Amino acid sequence: MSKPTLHIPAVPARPGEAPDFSYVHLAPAGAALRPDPRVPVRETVELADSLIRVLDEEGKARGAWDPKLEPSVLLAGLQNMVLTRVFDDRMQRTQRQGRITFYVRSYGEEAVSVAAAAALAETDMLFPSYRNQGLFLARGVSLVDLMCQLLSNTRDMCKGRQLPVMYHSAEKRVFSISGNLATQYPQAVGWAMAAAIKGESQLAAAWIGEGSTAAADFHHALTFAKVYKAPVILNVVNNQWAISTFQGYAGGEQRSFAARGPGVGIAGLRVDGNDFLAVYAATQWAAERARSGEGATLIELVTYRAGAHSTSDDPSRYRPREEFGEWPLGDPVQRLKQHLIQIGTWSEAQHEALLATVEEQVATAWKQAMAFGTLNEGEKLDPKLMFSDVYKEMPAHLQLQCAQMESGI
Amino acid sequence: MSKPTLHIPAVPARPGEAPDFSYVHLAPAGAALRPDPRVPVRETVELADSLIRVLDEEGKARGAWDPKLEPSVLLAGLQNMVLTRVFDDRMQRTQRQGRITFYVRSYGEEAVSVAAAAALAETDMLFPSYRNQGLFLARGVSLVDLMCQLLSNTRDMCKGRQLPVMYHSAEKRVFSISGNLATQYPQAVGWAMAAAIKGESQLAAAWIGEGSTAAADFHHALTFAKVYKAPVILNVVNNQWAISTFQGYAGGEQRSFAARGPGVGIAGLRVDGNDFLAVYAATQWAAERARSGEGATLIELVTYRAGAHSTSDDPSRYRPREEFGEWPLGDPVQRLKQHLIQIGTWSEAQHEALLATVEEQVATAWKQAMAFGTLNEGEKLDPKLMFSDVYKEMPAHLQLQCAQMESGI
Amino acid sequence: MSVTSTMNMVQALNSAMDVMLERHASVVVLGEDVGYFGGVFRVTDGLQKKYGAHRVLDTPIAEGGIIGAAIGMGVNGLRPVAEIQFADYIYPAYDQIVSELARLRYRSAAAFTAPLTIRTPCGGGIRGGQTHSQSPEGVFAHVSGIKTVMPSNPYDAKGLLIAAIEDDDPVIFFEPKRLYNGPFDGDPDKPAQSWLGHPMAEVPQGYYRVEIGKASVAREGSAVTMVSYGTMVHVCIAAAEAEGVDAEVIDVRSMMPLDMDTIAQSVEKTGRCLIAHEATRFAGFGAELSASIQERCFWSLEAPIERVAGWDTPYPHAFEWQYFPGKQRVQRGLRQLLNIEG
Amino acid sequence: MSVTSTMNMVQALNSAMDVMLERHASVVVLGEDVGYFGGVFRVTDGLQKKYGAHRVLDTPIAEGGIIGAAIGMGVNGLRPVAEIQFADYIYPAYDQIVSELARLRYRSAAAFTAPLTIRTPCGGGIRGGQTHSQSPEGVFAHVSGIKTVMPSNPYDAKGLLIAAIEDDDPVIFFEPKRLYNGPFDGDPDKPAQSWLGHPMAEVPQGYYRVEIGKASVAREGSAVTMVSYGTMVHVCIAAAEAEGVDAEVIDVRSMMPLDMDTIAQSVEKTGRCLIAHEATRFAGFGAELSASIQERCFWSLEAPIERVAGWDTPYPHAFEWQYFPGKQRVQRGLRQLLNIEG
Ligand SMILES: Cc1ncc(C[n+]2csc(CCOP(=O)(O)OP(=O)(O)O)c2C)c(N)n1
Ligand SMILES: Cc1ncc(C[n+]2csc(CCOP(=O)(O)OP(=O)(O)O)c2C)c(N)n1
Ligand SMILES: [Mg+2]
Ligand SMILES: [Mg+2]
Repeated sequence: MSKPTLHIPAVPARPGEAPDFSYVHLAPAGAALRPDPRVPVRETVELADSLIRVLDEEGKARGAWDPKLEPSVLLAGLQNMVLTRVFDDRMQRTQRQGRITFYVRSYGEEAVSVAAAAALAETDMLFPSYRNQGLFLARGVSLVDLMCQLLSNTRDMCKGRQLPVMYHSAEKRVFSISGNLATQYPQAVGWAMAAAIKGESQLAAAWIGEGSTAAADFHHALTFAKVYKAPVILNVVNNQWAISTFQGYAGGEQRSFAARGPGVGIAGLRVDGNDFLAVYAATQWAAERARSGEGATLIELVTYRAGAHSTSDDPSRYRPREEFGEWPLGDPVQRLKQHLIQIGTWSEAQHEALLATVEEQVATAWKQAMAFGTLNEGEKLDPKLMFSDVYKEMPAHLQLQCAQMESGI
Repeated sequence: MSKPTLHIPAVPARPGEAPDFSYVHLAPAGAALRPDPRVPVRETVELADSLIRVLDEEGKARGAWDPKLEPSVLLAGLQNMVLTRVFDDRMQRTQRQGRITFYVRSYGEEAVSVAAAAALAETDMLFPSYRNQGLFLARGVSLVDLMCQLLSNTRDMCKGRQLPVMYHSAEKRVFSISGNLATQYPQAVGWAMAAAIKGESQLAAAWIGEGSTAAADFHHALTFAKVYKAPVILNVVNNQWAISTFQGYAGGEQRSFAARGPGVGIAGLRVDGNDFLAVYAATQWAAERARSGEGATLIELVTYRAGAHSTSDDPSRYRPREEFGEWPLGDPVQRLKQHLIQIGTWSEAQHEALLATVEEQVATAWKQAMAFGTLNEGEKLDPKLMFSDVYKEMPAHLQLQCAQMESGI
Repeated sequence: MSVTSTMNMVQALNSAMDVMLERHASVVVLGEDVGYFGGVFRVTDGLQKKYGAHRVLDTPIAEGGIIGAAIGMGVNGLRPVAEIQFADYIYPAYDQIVSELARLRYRSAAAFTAPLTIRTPCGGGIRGGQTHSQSPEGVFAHVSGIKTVMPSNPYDAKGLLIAAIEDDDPVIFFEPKRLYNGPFDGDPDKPAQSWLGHPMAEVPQGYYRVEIGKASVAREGSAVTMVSYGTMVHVCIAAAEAEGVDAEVIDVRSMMPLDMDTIAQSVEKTGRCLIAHEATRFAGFGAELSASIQERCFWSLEAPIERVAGWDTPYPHAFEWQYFPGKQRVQRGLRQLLNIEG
Repeated sequence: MSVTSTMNMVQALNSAMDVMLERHASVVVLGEDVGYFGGVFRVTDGLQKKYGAHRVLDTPIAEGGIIGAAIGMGVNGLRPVAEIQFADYIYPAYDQIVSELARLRYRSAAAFTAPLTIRTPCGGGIRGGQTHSQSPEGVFAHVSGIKTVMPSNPYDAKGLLIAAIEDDDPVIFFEPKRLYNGPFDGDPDKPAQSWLGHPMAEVPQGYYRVEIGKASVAREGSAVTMVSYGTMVHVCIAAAEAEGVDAEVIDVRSMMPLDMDTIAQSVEKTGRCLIAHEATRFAGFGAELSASIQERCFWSLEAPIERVAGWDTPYPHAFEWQYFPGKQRVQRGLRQLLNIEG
């Protein structure tokens, strides 16, 4: 009998090796069945292991999961994805120039956030990770507000307390991003439980990366969502990498992340995360399920982290440079663009024009944001802000420390 | 569309109501298929949702899961289960008499521990919960040693530091029981990982209650076991209750606990936990799987907590008194006894004799244990023991505190 | 103030939740075994029957999940009162408490907040062994953004719990379980006392608050100041009386915010200070008390500040009474402080 | 002692693990991104390539799982060195550390033990914001059964890490990340210094130990004692020099066990004491230092013991340098202590 040896998850390709995505099994677009959103959990076991896709290679929408969206909705989606990408590229450059201390792009994953935001109601509460800027942009949070946070300047929504990208928007119902992975997951479930307790019909939706599914809070969220049938959508963004760690180290070998849903008794869907229509349709299905009282859905969004983990990271140390070019699910922006051209509501020329406008829009916003100062230049936030909001009222010992700071102690 | 309301898990019957086990779906004995222990995880999905049973109503062994054991093995199993029950009853009485401060019985769940211990190799490492005393007894830890721990007396293996029932046995390879639920689960996985790293063929096996599957460490254990294919057997003892909390509050509605295994990518088996042969066979299957390098198995053992949670608990406050009588899976001792009589190696008379011998054996051991003192009477442990084993060598501040204690400060 | 009745601490805490569930639809209670069963210490007894399973929730056994979910409920407008069955089991929730609950208001510049109360029984004296006896207040008091409270009697327990539930900041509410059914002066051999007849067991049936952040003077005196909280307040009083020392005993009640004015006033008056708590001594909360007191009262101190605390070991089952910082140990501390021989 | 070479703290720590992986087949290294990648701070760089994926393991992102599994490995005869990527992320493992790792030897009367070393970068000064800058040593020092260590230079870092790996008790090993690449005196405007030329950067290439539980005198002096550890040791020295004070600077190095003899000797000599750490002040480890010093040296103290620490707020991104207890703040503390005006 072969002795057990420690299994080391396989990593398809390391620097210098050729990219290898043979582990990604593609179902053809339109192949997946679409059951009624109220089906028993067991009937989603199949879906949790397959891959829901709508857009085919020519950009045609196929099958039961085609949400049949108005061109205007598709166009808005394309615009928001383009906006997200242009914003990311520009902010990354400003980081390189030393204007901001840190940045995280969502390059290659824009559909995950933008399509979900489009499919949900404005009153639904969103619990993002640090790679869901698309949610803020799709919900219409102003570029200047986001940039001021990145700059920790006088208009910073976080009053200088948070690392760049840790946004929030109470007005647009997007929760405060935490630097601690997965903590928002059970919070989203609790938020949804409260909605159910109050008899309100809003949902909560949360996002984490596939690497973060190993965290305790992933389990807490699934358990509580299952037990109380909480009206929540739990999204796992499987972009294949967690900094340098391949998804196999989170348990992605053989078994999908979506399968953990049916495993504990909530619905599970596995979706082409670079297919705007598929993400929209899956979110819509899960929302309908939750609103009809059938509880939570775990949605795995299969995508690829096309860029570095963050501006502190250098992926060429642990994976082949050219991987994204080979990624079988392509580029979400290109694929939706292709679809729009395919159905005749879009053209290369219009796309060029859109890019130009958005570049302009972002550049203008940046100028406005810079006018409110940066971390190191211009007008600055009052350091006394360091002591407020620790508690609702400032306790005596903080008043004293604040005074000491002012007097230079 | 019906608004979502908070789902409250159903509890079949509360005090005053008639017991209702209609939620327990019984597969007939022998019905379950027995795949090769090396099958891919997916092929255990069915088994994780059904119920592996060997002993039928007449006590006949049926089907592919019959481990075909020597009568001697069965007899030893019966003896150990009877010993466990008699020991439990006696210790519970001593608690009522105020001899020991606390006790936890495993009444009705004896097969879960005893059959598993019988199916594993003596060199395999066991990580029990506080309700697995059967493991210690089946491994041959002496009654007197266990009783001295319960008495916190001069021979207490824990040197007076632990609550009663928090045993351990390095010699017999049973790990130290923790008062904190589920913590032993990832530890067992780490132990198994170490065995694999060292190229040794011992397995680890761990037990927790179904209520404890909600704990973070359950998830940690499954994730690490999956990722590294650790040679470990993860047992969930589903005795329907977690103190006053019905198993539905741990997520037991609709979906089995065993199903969480395949959900994350490890094999899952759901077993009649009151069927000695079924528990033995499932453990044997999982051990063979692990030793052949195929990794972990999650085994759900369906049983019923026939007694109170502990001597601090009064179950009549939250469930009907007569539930155990109605429990569809019966009494593990009775069922193995019936089987032994059925195959002609046992008789009522012999059973009576066995009971008498074991009662005698336990009574004698108790006298011996009491001779080493009790918490409040006779010879006592040296309180200086309070300060040792906090660290390997006693640091200065503890030497000082120890001296202060002695000088009565 | 409404009519009073005699309550033990369990009844007083139960009454506080009852009053608040009644007053505010936003108040919910959740935890392990708190619903149908009413809690392993019966503190939530009857509340689910009265307010329903949607407002008094039994939860899965996952402290981290309980607090994580409760934070989300708080963000969505509820005022959750979460019970952690024993303080020894709060650590799985430590990350949600420290990284999330304590930080949310700050990091979001008050755009999001979670007004949570976390109730948990602490302390020894019931033969619970090392996993049912701990006093972890110190590892919470150090965390900016949460308040930590520990009452020593039924009246304070109810008033402080109501104040905690109404507080818009998160509060960790420690309940010295040895005081649930009666005051305890640290002598295990005496028959257990009940709260009956104790002045602080006369508790208004209705709504009232005891302000969080104010210490109380449990006993007036001028020879020495004894600073303590929870069970040890009673031990200090007993020790002072046994020793015949005119001690002023201060019940801190709230560790964060800490009422240094009341403490300093007393120490400046007496010139001597003994600090007593049940938690382990090293880097425990007594260290902060000692450091702050010597910073503020250095010039009035006539002797070193004395700490009497649990030994720096786990809480051992068999040696509970050698471990517990009982009357004798506090008396020795007093003698030390007053440099009385013997 | 073997030949030395100049190392920064990252190289020194890497060398410590290299030496121990080489010497003992039982030593394994595990953590998030520590394997193929070599760690986000490169501290485990090259170790997996040299010792294989079975001894230098990349793990899932679950700090509680990492420590839980590492405990099991320790019980099965290995000596795991676990990395927690940032000290800010150690809280999900708090239960396994406090309830299990710290208690196992005690509760099993030494039948089972887990000789674990937990490495984790702590402290600010790199614009990491509130979730990449914390110094949580205080909430570990309070826990009986574990040792807590923090080096301030490459030589100590390697020697202490080797001692920690060989220690049969669990050790939490805090690495002040701001010191990885060079000493730091607290002045962010100066160009970053490297370890080059620093005496403590001359590190033996081979095996050596620095005993855990012994403080070191980083600077001798007679006017005042400055007690500190980690990054703040360098800030204290700089402040003393800037202020022209003949200060004795003591590098605690190990919080638990704490070398009170070395500290007390110095305070009895100088009569004045300033304690400095980066962690938040309230109920931080400085409180224990202050309380213990005051207990032992009360009669030789000529002024109140002074604490200089991080403010009691989260570590704010934009106000990092107003938050960090830098040279100016330490200098003011010195003046206060020596009652110098201005
Ligand atoms: C509790 C915790 N542990 C570790 C980290 C450090 N960390 C930040 S991002 C990251 C990887 C997360 O990967 P994944 O969840 O897949 O999300 P992705 O970055 O791919 O979007 C890690 C380990 C953290 N922020 N929080
Ligand atoms: C972390 C933790 N939380 C809570 C408790 C209190 N507690 C002790 S046993 C128990 C119920 C456990 O139920 P289950 O896991 O089903 O095991 P069973 O008692 O049924 O064998 C609880 C909540 C604990 N010991 N540890
Ligand atoms: Mg990822
Ligand atoms: Mg149970």
